[in-house]
Amino acid sequence: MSRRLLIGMFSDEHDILDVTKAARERGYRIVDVYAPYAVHGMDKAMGLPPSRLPWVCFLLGLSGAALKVWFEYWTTATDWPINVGGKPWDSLPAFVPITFEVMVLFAGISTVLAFFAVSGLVPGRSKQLIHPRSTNDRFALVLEQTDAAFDKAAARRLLEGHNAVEVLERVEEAR
Amino acid sequence: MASVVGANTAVTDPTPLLRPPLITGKKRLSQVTEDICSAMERRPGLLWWLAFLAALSALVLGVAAVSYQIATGIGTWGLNTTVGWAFDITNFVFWIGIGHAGTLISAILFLFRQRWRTSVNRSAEAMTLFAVMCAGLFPVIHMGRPWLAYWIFPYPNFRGPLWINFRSPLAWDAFAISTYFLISLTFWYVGLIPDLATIRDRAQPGLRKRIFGWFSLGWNGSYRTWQRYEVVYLLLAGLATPLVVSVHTIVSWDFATSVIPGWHATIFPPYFVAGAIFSGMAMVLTLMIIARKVMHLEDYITGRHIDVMCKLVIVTSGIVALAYGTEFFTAQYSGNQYEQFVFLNRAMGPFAWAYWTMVSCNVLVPLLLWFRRVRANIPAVFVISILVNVGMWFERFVIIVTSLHRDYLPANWANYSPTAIEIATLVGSFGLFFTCFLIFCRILPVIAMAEVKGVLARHGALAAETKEVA
Amino acid sequence: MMTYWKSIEEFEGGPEIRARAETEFEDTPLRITAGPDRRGFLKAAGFAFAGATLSGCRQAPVEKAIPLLRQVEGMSPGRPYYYASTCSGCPAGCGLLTKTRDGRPIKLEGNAEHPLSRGGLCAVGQASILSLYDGLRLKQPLRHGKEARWDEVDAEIAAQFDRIRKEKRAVRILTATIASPTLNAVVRGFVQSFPNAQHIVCDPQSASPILESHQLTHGARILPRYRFDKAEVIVSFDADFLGTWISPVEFTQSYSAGRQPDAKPPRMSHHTQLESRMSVTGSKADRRYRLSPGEVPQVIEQLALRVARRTGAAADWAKDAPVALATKELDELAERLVSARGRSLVVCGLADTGAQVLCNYLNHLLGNYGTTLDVEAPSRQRQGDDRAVARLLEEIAGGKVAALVVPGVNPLADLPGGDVLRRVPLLVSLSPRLDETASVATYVCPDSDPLESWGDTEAVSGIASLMQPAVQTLAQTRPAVETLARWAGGQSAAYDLVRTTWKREIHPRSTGKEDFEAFWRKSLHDGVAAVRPQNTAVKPFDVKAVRPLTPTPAQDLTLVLYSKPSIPDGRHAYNPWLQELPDPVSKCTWDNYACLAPSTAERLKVKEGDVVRLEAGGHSLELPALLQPGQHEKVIAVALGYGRKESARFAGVGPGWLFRRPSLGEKGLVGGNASSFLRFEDGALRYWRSDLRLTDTGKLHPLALTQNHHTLSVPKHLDPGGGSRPIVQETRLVELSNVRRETAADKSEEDLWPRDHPFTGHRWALAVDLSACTGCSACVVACQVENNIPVVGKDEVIRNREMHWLRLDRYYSGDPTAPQVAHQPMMCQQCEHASCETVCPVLATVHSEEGLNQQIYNRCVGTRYCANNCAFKARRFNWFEYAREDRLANLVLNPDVTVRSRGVMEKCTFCVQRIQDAKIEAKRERRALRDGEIQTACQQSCPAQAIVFGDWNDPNSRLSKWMNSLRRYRVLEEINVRPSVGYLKVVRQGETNEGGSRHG
Amino acid sequence: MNPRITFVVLATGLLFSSWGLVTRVGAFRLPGNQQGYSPVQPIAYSHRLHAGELQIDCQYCHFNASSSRHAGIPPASICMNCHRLVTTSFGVFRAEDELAIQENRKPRTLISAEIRKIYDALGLDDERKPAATKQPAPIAWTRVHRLPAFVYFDHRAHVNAGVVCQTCHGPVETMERMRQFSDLTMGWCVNCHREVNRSGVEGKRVYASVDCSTCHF
Repeated sequence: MSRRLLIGMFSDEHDILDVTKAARERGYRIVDVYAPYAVHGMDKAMGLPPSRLPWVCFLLGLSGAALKVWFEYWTTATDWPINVGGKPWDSLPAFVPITFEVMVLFAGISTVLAFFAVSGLVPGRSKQLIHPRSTNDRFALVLEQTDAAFDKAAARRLLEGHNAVEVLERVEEAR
Repeated sequence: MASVVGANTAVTDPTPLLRPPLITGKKRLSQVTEDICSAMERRPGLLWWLAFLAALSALVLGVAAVSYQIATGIGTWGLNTTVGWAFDITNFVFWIGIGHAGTLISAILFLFRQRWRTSVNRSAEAMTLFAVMCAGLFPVIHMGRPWLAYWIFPYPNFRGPLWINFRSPLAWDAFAISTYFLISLTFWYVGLIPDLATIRDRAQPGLRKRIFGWFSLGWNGSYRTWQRYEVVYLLLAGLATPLVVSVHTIVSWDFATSVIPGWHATIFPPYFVAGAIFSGMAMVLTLMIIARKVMHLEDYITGRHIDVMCKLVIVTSGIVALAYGTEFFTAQYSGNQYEQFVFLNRAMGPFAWAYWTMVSCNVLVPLLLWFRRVRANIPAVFVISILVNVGMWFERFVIIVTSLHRDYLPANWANYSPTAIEIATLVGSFGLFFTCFLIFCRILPVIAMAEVKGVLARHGALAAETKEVA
Repeated sequence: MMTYWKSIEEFEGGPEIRARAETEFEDTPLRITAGPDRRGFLKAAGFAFAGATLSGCRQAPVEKAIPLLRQVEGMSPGRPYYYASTCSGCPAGCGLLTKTRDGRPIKLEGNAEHPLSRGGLCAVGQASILSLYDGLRLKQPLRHGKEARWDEVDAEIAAQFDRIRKEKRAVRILTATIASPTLNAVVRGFVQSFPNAQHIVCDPQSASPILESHQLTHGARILPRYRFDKAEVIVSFDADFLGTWISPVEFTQSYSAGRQPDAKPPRMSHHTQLESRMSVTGSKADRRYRLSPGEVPQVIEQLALRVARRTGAAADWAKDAPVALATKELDELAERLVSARGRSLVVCGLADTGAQVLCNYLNHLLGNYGTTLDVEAPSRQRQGDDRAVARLLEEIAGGKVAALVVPGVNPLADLPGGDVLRRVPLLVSLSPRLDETASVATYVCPDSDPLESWGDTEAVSGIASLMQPAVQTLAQTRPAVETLARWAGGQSAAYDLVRTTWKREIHPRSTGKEDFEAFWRKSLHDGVAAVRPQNTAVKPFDVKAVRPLTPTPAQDLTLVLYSKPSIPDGRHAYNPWLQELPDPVSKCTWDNYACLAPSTAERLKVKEGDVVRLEAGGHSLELPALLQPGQHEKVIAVALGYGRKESARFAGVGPGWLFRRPSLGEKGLVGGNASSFLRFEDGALRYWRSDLRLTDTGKLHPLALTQNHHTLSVPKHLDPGGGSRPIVQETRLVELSNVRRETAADKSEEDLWPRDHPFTGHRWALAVDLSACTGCSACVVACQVENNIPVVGKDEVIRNREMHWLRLDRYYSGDPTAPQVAHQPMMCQQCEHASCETVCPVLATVHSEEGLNQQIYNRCVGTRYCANNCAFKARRFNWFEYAREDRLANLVLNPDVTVRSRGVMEKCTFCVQRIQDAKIEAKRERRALRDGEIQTACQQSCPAQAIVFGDWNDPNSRLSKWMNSLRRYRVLEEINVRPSVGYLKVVRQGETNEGGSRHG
Repeated sequence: MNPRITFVVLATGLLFSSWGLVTRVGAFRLPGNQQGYSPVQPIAYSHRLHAGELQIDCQYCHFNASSSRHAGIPPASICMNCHRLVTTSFGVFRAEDELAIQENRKPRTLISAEIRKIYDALGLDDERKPAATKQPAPIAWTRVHRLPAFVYFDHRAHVNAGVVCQTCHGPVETMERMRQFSDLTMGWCVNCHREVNRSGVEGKRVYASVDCSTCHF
């Protein structure tokens, strides 16, 4: 199945914010917004739900820390207990620094990997650009022409009313 | 309130800004891309080549020294039974300290929403990476048998299995440094992805485009991705902030957990963290002042940036000075003759010259920055920043060498003087650092374009005017 | 643990054993032909590196294992065997046990059953094993410096001797003191085979004036045996009897026996030392006065006068005169001596017959002959006759000597004017090495090493001991007894010669009733036999010999030539262990130097390391200056035995790298030879002279000192409290009885941690009696031999990288011109809460269940963190690959101890290899370990018996008793690392409690 | 190429290789581990024959094992205790006997090529008398069991504790040619020490320390 898209190109973040807000209020289905930088407030404008990545970060960090504490205790006191400087077997205070480091490592790396996974960011992958300048200085609002009821002219008016630099129409082939 | 210093454009600001703009010059978004990318796309200038050649020769010298040392033995350094560490660990702590400022700028200032960081965070992060590389080198090459360095990681083995000593601060170091490097690298790379995409999209088809294409992971500016990106960036900043504190705390524990007078001190963690930021800020200043000149980025790294960083230098210098005084006071107040002696010996013993170099560079010289005129004088700031780095190197040297060279038993007392091999290794680490940094300047955007663009829209000189249709 | 071994005779026995011995080292069981075993350690290290990447190619090189061809009954490969023998490092004749493993001697230990040394063995004795494996030892005879065969050389020499006999020309044989009955008999036979021959005895450290003075006072040329154990008051004039004088191990042992502060009641001899320089003996003295050699005779005279008055003897032979020692001090000294009549001892080391006669007179007045001086069974440890030596040199200069045979001495380097030896038409040296004399000799007929040959000695009349070989001769050398016997017309092997002598001379004096065979076997087993002393014709004291002395005018500077305990004479100059052994007092290695008192140096504007030119009597010598606290202001002291040809070999010692500095001086030798400053005067070899001129050359020569800082108190401007550090603690004899009983056992050790590591089995610990320790450094070399510790060379010592696991810290305290000295053996303290262990990331140093701080070399990656965090700096790091590929010298390596490779940390392990061996052996014999069964190498060698090792968990062990001593403390107790080494406080004699229990 | 196909191919490859790694991890050897090493020896000596069939006690030849750290390779003179008489295998011996009876003569002494090597080493002639022309030379065996120079293994401790030879050396009595049975890694040593502390040796309680200095000094 293919999708028919209506794309409005903008050159200013205020315009794209406004137009996105307006498009959502009018019930257009917003496929995506493309921007050269993270425009503040756009998630609200698009109505995106908050990301769940912090959970990944928290849980993996926690499990990393737990794993490390267990490992340190196991190696030092259980697997091969060795008297080091007369220190007690469970030298818990001494285990804290590495536990912390491993927690940060687990949390950080796993969050980024999760981010790559959910966003489909893979080395060498080339995604279609919405516009050659969309990573430079152009903002794009992509609306889906949902059905026959879609009033293309109205939509175009909306986009142009917000200083669209350009309005494009594109058919996206089924994947 | 900071004033505009060193700006090359008179500002006519239509919107009543509370603060002067962060980016001077009337930049549009495309111009940002153009300014930053073109610096990379042009052929390098004579100045760059000269700097690169100098850095590369230093690196070659260092590689030669390290190769000779590994082939022949640690005896090629000036160390001895009494002074078991000197240049090696001094360099290690010094470079780690340098690295910390990068993380401070990119992560901590991000959390504090300090938007001025956008112009400098990319290169500060790069600085962190290269400094951590230099730092990580020293614990490895300082070993008697560096080819067995991997033994300090616990891995399954056929020895029983025999694990490692998790109580050793050196084992903590190994974990701290590798975590720090990996997290810094990740943080830096995640920040780079949008810019890599921008360059990819500018580049002509060819190898360059393919390489940037590979590394940009198919970034296309989708806002759904941007949203997650923002979250990830915030999380990483949140993780990196305690990390940077923990890393230097752990480094300070190398000394603080020991029994050697002059090392055995509870003040070390905050003292070291402050010192790290102090030296790192000075290094950022040094690098920024060079980079803005060489890469013509005066509009992005403005006088205001320099001013702000100078103030940070003043604050951290004050903390460090307080630590020096506290150390001295506690030692004399302690009634412990070994402690008392170590500090008097620092100030009046054979290494007094190093101690007073440290005090002058770290406490006295930064006092000049209290004067606005000094802060506005770029060459003066440059010189001060270098002096602070010298002073901070000597701080580590003083802590390590003066504590060791005269400890408990007078029969053990010894002196230390470096050999040419050690000096060449130090020079080599600077060579490695600057070689990496200069290459970075040429192949990657030194300024985070996506972030600057974001700031530009609200805080740029043209904030109002950009509404014009291009 | 010790097995005395008797079947060494089998080496002399059947042909098949001989055949085996030809390939001595090829036959060693489990020897590896692919390369030296211990040296494989480095390869293993390298292999681990390569292995990390090349785990695919894993076939190690093929090793061969070559067993013995024939089984030797009772001999197991891999087991150590101990052969009783006698040390030949000097004529003192201490008892030895030669430890051999798989056919090679690897260590010399003191023989505890020897009545003179009682288990002690000095540094020189310990180190002399290296002589056997010296690659530069002559391998065959030389004719005019070119290699020759024995049969040729023998034939030619015999022919020349025959001609000399016919022509009745003069033959002289110049030897060092010969305490050996066999060698004496052989030399006698040699001399008798000529119509005109003489045997002349020459000692580099001569005691000729003592012998001569006894000729005058007792009518016999004897050296009394000094009994320091029986003396309660000891007065020593310039005699370094704990360091180098006559028989240091015996004297240290007996001195120590007379100073037992823990005995009930405490025994503590009072020792006054009057000397010009700071000697080891002076460092132990209760009272020490500085006298220049010129001042000594007058002081003895005045002391004798005072003692004579107090004992009611005639006192009119001399007048009272002011001397260098204050009247009050003299009176006090006289009083102290008189109060201990018959229990005192006056010794004098000065080469001055007049002074020696007065010294004899003092001992006579005090009734010491027969109690503390034994002339019935006198010492034979010094027999040199300086008068005869001087005459010989004149004869040679006059061209009257046709042939000179020199076994065991090096007159060219040791004697003033020794150069005339070049004029002897037939000069035959029996030196095992190419020393100065050997290199100008017509023939060199190298003597075998003592470990390769049979021999004997009777160091003190009545104490005869045997030397037995532990190995076949490694090269074509021949024992001197055999060589001399052959030239006198005999053909006997050394073994037969020794046996014959013992049958003829020793066995008849035996007190037992056993036949010779049993006596021989027992003596061979024990190494020593007590027999009746030879008759000595001692007459009663002849008072007529006592004459007043003519005062010598005061001089500005006096040159004193002395011997160092580490290199007592030039014979040991080849020995790298001794060259690198720090002098017990100056802590200097690899050099001799001009010792100056600090005030003299200031006056002459000389700093340490400045090269000064010493000129006297037309000779000059350039040496670096060393500032020696406690030295007389007008004395410059220089050690003899340096600047020897044999030290040229050390050009390559130590690691070779870019910035290395040489171990040798400008002339390519270690130090400078000062023997040309010696002179014969009044029939004695004078070790001092007053016509010295000293000039600064402006050159610098860095000295390799192992200890740079001298005192326990830190520089004044750096220590506002002015306190000194309680590292060496002292107590006074009077305090010992007053102290409230409080021992370590009473103090409960508070602990924040759970008691996770109780020592339930053994708990090894060591205790050191600082009061007994003299600083002689025997333990340092013993440790070095036992634990395969490398020699690093002068440059590395300058860089403060000496490798000795056990070092002797020397501290001065009090008045800098006349300081008190304390010696502190410092080794790994095996702390219970070891700060080194906590910081090692790879678990290369951890604690054992028996309280040992283990160091695992193969696990060490070399971060040096442990050494930095060691409060005692007892750890040593392999900065370079110190071990060298020297296949011969490496045969001395202890196969039970790993040779450490570059980049790893090492340290004292309490000789854990001995602990393990004893434990396994006890298990094998199904018994418990006995206290004292395990002796660490340092403990074994200590002549003062200042070190005790044992089980702290055993309340009855000797160690536990020491640990419970009132004097016991632990160094740096306040940092709570809980060392397992306890020190017993230095006990000072003292009327007042000056300075308290700490160093002032 | 279609990225999905690439992914499938890569994932399958990864799966296979990790499976291989997991299953073959037992076969993985560190450098220096010579388990199974069985070099050709200068004399084709058979432990199977001597220790297995003839049931000669191990310590008859390796008599040092209980008294020294090295078990030792027996000197050639030990071989001669039997081989002074036993000059060849039993079969050859008997065949010659039978032939001699048939031919009505005294049996000749037949010497096997391998046993002659012992005589050669000792410099003996076929009558086992010293031969003037022969120079005695010890037999250079190829060493099978090797430990690094920093490891101190003591046979005394183990033999006297009752550990049978086969525990470490394996079924030597079945080996025609000597083979390294165990891997001789540190883990192997340590695990045995731990094991015997729990279970004892031959029903006897023992204590085998796992302190570093038990083996390293």
